[in-house]
Amino acid sequence: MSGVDLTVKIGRLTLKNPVLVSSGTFGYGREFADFFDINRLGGIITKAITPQPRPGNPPPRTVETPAGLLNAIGLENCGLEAFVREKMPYLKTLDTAVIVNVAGASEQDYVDVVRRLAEEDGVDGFEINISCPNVKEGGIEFGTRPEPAAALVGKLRRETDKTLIVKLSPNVTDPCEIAEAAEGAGADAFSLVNTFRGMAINQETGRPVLGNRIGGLSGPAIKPLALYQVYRLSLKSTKSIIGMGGIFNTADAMEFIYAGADAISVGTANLVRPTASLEIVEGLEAYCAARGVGRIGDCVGRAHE
Amino acid sequence: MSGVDLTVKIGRLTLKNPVLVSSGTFGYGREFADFFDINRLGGIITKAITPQPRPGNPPPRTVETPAGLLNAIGLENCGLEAFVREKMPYLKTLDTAVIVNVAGASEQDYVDVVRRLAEEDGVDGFEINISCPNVKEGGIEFGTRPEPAAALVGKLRRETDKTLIVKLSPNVTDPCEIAEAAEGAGADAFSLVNTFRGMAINQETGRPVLGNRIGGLSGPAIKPLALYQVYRLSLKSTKSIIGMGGIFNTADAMEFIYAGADAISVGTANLVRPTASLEIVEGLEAYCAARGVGRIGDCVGRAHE
Amino acid sequence: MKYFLKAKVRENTVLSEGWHALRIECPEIAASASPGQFVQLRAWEGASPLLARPIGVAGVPAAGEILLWVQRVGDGTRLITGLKAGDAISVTGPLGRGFTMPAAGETVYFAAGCVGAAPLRFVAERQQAGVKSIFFYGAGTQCDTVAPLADPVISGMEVVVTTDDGTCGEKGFVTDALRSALKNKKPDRILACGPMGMLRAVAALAAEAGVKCEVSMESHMGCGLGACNGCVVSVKDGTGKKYAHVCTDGPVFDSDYIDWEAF
Amino acid sequence: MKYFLKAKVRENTVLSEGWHALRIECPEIAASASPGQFVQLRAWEGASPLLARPIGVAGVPAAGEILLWVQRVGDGTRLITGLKAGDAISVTGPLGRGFTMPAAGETVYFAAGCVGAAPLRFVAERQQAGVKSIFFYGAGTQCDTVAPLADPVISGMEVVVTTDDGTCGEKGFVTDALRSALKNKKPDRILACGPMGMLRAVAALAAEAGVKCEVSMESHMGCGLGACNGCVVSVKDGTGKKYAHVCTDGPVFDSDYIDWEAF
Ligand SMILES: Cc1cc2nc3c(=O)[nH]c(=O)nc-3n(C[C@H](O)[C@H](O)[C@H](O)COP(=O)(O)OP(=O)(O)OC[C@H]3O[C@@H](n4cnc5c(N)ncnc54)[C@H](O)[C@@H]3O)c2cc1C
Ligand SMILES: Cc1cc2nc3c(=O)[nH]c(=O)nc-3n(C[C@H](O)[C@H](O)[C@H](O)COP(=O)(O)OP(=O)(O)OC[C@H]3O[C@@H](n4cnc5c(N)ncnc54)[C@H](O)[C@@H]3O)c2cc1C
Ligand SMILES: Cc1cc2nc3c(=O)[nH]c(=O)nc-3n(C[C@H](O)[C@H](O)[C@H](O)COP(=O)(O)O)c2cc1C
Ligand SMILES: Cc1cc2nc3c(=O)[nH]c(=O)nc-3n(C[C@H](O)[C@H](O)[C@H](O)COP(=O)(O)O)c2cc1C
Ligand code: FES
Ligand code: FES
Repeated sequence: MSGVDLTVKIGRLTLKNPVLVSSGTFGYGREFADFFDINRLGGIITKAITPQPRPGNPPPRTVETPAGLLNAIGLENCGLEAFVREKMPYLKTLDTAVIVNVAGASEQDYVDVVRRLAEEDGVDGFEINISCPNVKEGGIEFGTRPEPAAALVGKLRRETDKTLIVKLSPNVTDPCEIAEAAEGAGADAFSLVNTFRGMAINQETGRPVLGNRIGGLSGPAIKPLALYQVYRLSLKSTKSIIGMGGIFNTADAMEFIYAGADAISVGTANLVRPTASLEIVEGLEAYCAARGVGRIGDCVGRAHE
Repeated sequence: MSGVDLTVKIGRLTLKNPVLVSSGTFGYGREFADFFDINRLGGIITKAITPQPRPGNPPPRTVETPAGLLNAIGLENCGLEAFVREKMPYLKTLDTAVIVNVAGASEQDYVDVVRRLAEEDGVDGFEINISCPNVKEGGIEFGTRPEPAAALVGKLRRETDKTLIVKLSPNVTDPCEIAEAAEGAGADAFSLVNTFRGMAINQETGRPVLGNRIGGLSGPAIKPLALYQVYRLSLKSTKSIIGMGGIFNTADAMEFIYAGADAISVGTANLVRPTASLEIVEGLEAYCAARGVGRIGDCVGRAHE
Repeated sequence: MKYFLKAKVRENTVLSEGWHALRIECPEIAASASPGQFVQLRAWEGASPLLARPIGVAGVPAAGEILLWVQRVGDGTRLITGLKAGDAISVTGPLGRGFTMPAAGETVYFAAGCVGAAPLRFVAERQQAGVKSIFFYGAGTQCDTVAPLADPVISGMEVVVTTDDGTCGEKGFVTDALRSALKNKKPDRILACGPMGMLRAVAALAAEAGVKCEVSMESHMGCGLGACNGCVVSVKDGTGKKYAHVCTDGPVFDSDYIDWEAF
Repeated sequence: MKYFLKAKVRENTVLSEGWHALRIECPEIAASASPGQFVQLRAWEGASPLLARPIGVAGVPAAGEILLWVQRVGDGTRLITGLKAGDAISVTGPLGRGFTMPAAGETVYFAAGCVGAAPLRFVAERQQAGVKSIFFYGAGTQCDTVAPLADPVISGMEVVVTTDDGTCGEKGFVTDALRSALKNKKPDRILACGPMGMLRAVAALAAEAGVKCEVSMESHMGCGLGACNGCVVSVKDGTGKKYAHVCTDGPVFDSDYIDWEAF
């Protein structure tokens, strides 16, 4: 191999490389197994899990916008028990970090999921989704003010020694305030950004296109906005950061790493090219090798210099 | 003509049609006079004026992102006196609404500009820019919390009977809170959105591309986000709304009108096609005529139904 | 097994205004695709359009290649129909659940609207001897009937054509023709693909006649892989399930599983 | 007067790898453009690339048309160089302030780096009789010298070529050749266009030799009209002005007005 050290630490976890795949865009991993060996990834982040199954929002659930994708899936998922029964057996066979994205309508919902999975072998960490813009019960009230965020994270911290990643919303004046509160309550790491609230209107009928009216914007359109949020948080927080938002290729990934992300996560790009994340794993290695970078970690935060 | 009534009211002003051009993208009007008769527009909004001249930020000041433009101009302008001396004479010859965008580092700065221009014949209204993301002194502290916004607007209200439009920042948890405060203090109308804070990083050097490091994103990329902000404000506020953000053609303009904008403003599109705004004036008329809409005002807010 | 391939266009023929037949070289997909399945196509760089476009497989005209019928409606299909022989195209597939293949001795009615003929053509191509079938085909006007009527597979069958304006075949909807036929003889199954309004009408006819019916549904597709939950349609079943994924549960569904009132 | 026109490509010729000569039909602009001015081009729909691309006018080869030399470096220039005769292109112009035209009896040195030869070619095309001029041209390697050397206007002058690798003309930089020439004879003016590093070096040579020098600057262009304040370069003048607009104050500036240390 090239001899480049791609390993990174995210909270209590060491990833073999900094490339993750984002919640809601990679299913439970198996959906992509035909296309490449997903053990090549640094890790995978599952679709959000809630205690009970959720049917999700009425269609249409997605609409394309310039260089972006609006979605209002509404946290459709099979629920905690079905997840353990149907998805965990496969996840346990993986030789890559498995991070479960957790969502809920109440503190208790989050606690239920984390408690149940805390002792599961195949789960390496949790991404606490307090930033879903698409459902009233999507935890967004925990994501917009510091106090509820801290209270929630504190409760979850008591449930598990596994890595707790708090996923931040960009739809607030200052995500760093939420991060600071969560850090104080025991968060190990942060991931950002979740989608930006947006909408599209049918120009003939004048009505919202999405069944849910409002959705969250992802994809290349939001990359500059996401980069700024990562840059800003990394100025203030010493915790690990997983950067995401519009990462489609190696150059995009490096932008986030330079902005201060310890790891990056590929979302919408998985829908466009199923092998996008693997291409970035290989691309980062080639990027470092070509420039004599021995450790990808040395690039983190260079934009701050 | 087609018999479509395109007039709209914005605060105390009646515009001949709902198409404005956005601050910072249309200079002081004259720059576009070679291309079309700018009196065809509903109005023009000038580049930000500050009491003293400002040189602006170091270059590079712009960089393209997917379907977007990041800028960090830094409120470069010739200052209040030069504006009155050099720009007002031309603006006075216009037969369309002239709205002056006002920025500053302190309440006094805003007061100075509004007071000086309050009695000027050629000025029909003010757009109070409390949302420039690109300079520390860009008024953003007035745009992120309700109290300073209300205090500032209150002071300005005492200076003028002309229409006071408050330009809102989308970089906050809830622009409606700021709007509510400003409304209470006497604002006649709101315009939104200003740009979204963002950045780009050079993938070779790892350094920010913009001279100012951070900039504001405009263009088609932000259209879904801007639409949502307009939709949300129009649910809560009874004041006139000028919608903007990524409007490039008639269909985009109609989306904002359906979302709840009484008028719309064309920004980045002016840089791409100097005649974009005129095309939209003509396009709105044709849109209404083709669908038997007698008054464009009847379309406002249809997305809420 | 699903594949994500950089494939090559072998041939792109205009069958009628805006209706193209593309033959694409992708041996793995050609070898495993079954009628009713689809592929996701992307033939451009950059971010617009962002997502790949779903297109049904219309046949396997020669070893190693698939046939697609693509109608130009927006940017994605404009770029796809603009390809030339030799151009590269990414193809993900085969995806989804296809039609139940008619068994020997069965009678099947195909109900196709416009380019919805594509996946049904593939059923016909694979159809074994001893199946009796009628191909009901509806379009707006004559020019949209050129492609299917000139096709060797379709024209080898009994075909009933309707057009909205009467410029080809009977004037009326494909469901009018189907309704008359159902009065004469009930098939073992109706297989339908076309615009939503037509599918709903076909489903209603089938229910009325008590004939099994399968419909190929469309929706805004994200991943095409069952990973993003973006592509749902409303369904009704005993278990209270509300939505099904077009990309993996479908695109072909039993017509009585679809909640037609939700559309 | 500035125009925004839907113009037509008359001819697109590849002069060398990635270096195209486009002749564009736009009578209004052809009639009024002066050497050193530029146009903003857009030859695509949709949002990527978003902005129009600035390209200097390289000449007016025939009544009603302008000549452009475009080097392919990214998406915008790829789309522009991909145009065919008859294709539509939006052109805004003529824009900016051009070069001071040499007067009869004056001696002028042109210093061009790569495709920076374009606007200088236009100066040469318009040059009146009785001007003595030498065209210093520098490029990386031989293939980038094909276009200017084959050009009738440029090849009609005294030309000194340098290449970084010595595959054509002298090995070295254009400034090496210019330095030697300045030792022999000081011209009335140097007119320069090319990469930033070269311009800086030319400006230093000119200052040292006490020769007037004009440089054509580049920057990320927004409107091209003086309306957005996006295109500034750092300048130094007595009044404390810090920035000038490339699109309206330039693109051509006196070289001692530019604050070279800011780059
Ligand atoms: C499973 C499946 C199989 C398909 N098979 C075929 C096929 O074999 N041949 C074929 O030509 N088309 C087929 N389609 C439809 C095709 O995917 C769409 O026409 C295409 O995605 C439109 O993309 P565009 O960029 O050209 O248009 P867009 O710019 O996305 O849209 C242009 C117009 O088309 C409408 N439109 C967009 N997507 C769809 C859609 N899924 N269905 C109906 N209207 C749409 C839009 O509302 C808009 O008015 C299939 C769709 C699905 C889901
Ligand atoms: C006043 C003026 C006159 C010009 N005249 C000509 C001309 O006659 N012929 C010609 O071929 N080019 C000319 N240029 C340069 C031309 O505008 C750029 O090469 C072009 O805009 C790049 O666009 P793109 O989309 O192809 O590349 P992008 O995708 O925008 O960029 C590709 C690469 O080129 C670099 N680049 C982008 N813009 C510039 C720039 N302005 N200068 C240098 N590098 C850049 C980028 O950093 C990137 O590395 C001129 C520029 C200006 C400002
Ligand atoms: C279809 C879709 C579904 C998503 N579902 C979830 C989810 O369940 N939980 C979550 O935290 N984020 C979810 N997200 C957000 C992504 O994980 C990611 O934060 C966001 O899309 C930005 O990254 P991108 O631009 O690379 O897609 C979803 C995004 C998309 C596009
Ligand atoms: C180059 C540039 C300069 C701008 N300058 C100002 C300004 O001086 N004052 C202001 O309130 N907004 C300014 N804006 C913001 C625009 O007025 C507008 O709010 C924003 O660009 C969103 O609209 P758009 O996407 O149509 O451009 C500027 C935007 C751009 C692109
Ligand atoms: S398109 Fe992603 S789940 Fe169906
Ligand atoms: S490009 Fe807009 S001011 Fe120069």
